[in-house]
Amino acid sequence: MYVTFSPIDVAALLSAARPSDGGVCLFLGVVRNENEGRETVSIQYEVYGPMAEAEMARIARQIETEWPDARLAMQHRAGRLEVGEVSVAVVATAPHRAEAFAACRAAIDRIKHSVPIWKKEFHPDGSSEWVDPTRGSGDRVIEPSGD
Amino acid sequence: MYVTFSPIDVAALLSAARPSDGGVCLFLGVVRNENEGRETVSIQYEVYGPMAEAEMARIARQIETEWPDARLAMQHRAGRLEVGEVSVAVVATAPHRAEAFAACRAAIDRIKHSVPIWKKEFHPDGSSEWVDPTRGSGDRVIEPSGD
Amino acid sequence: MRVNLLYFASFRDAAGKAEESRELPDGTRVGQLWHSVSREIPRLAAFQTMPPAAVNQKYVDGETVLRDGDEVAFLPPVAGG
Amino acid sequence: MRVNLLYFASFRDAAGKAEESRELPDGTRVGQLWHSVSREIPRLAAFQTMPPAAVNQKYVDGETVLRDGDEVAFLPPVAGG
Repeated sequence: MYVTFSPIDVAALLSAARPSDGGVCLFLGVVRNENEGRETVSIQYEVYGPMAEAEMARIARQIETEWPDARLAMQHRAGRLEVGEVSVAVVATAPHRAEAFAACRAAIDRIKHSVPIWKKEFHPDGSSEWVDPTRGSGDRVIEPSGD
Repeated sequence: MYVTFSPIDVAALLSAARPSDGGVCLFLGVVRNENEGRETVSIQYEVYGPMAEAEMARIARQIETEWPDARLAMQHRAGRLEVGEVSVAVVATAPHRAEAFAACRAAIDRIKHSVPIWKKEFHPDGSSEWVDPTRGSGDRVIEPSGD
Repeated sequence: MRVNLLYFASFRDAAGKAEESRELPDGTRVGQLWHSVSREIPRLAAFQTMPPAAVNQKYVDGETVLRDGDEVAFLPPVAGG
Repeated sequence: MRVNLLYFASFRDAAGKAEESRELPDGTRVGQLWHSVSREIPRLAAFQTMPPAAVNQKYVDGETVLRDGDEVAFLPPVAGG
């Protein structure tokens, strides 16, 4: 499963390297304490589960086709996460580092671009809003506290 | 210390992320089971210790100057390593992923370019040689078995 | 024919529900369904163009013809990672 | 003046030692020291140009003037990572 409600086991993902792999590139997305100048206390990740699984599998196949020497392992969290928790982990292993970096970077870029996952940020005053990466700062729908 | 004779504690390096860091990029160099078509059983890393420490510190300062939002943590192994062991680990943390990837990639490239570390590859037949990345395949000095 | 329509995140808030079943004329295209939905839900009418749409968990374009039993979702801007 | 000369990896194998102390005329430059060393050690003479050199753990060029007590190393191609 690519999507999990439990903490991501980064060590398990890293252990996917094969004996012929000399390079391992890991990317972790971590919940930050602020976004566009506003303090964040936690984030709720909502996932369209079956489609997210299919889309992440498609991305993995696509990347292993484009970088045939690379192998990917990745997971995305769902549910409520506190600051400092890992929201997404991508590991790309390859014989050499150039492919490992390129495959890892492409994977996280494509995850953010197309996997149906949404996040609602919660602030210290109890207010929250859905994050819309396609809009500029200050243009987001602010929802009332307690939503 | 940037250079260690003990196994690298990857989890400890990863824990360097600050609350404002949303992106963590880790690169691991791992001892491969072959190099340029020859099977490898282990690698001996020789280090000019005080200079390697100074050079890695210089690289860290340089990268944190070029990517002011990024922070680096890194370690390189010394001594004899078996296939699958981590020889070098670089962690770059930053508010966003672009800087994390760029700083991590630059760090490992510069480590390989200038830190005074050498490696001798050992093969199944007992033979070994110093690896010279500046030479093409087959142009290395082969040393007799038992060296 | 009937399709099952799913709403996520801000679209779920706007629709006030997570899913609904809709009876549609045979041959209805995804773009036509969006046209109906966005007229009914004022906060979705603000979208100038159809947002990304999925049928049976795959991205499709507005010309895609719906079939009986399809699972359809219009997706607010994704924000994974 | 005296400098301490260090040999690593393939250069150590070529020199048959890891370090030595050398008496040099005042004002000797790094490039001049390399010239002497590479004449004495046949396997180093194959180098067309001076390899990277370090004085007191910092990279220097061949024009650098050595001082009494310096730690000097000529470095074979590095292969970390």
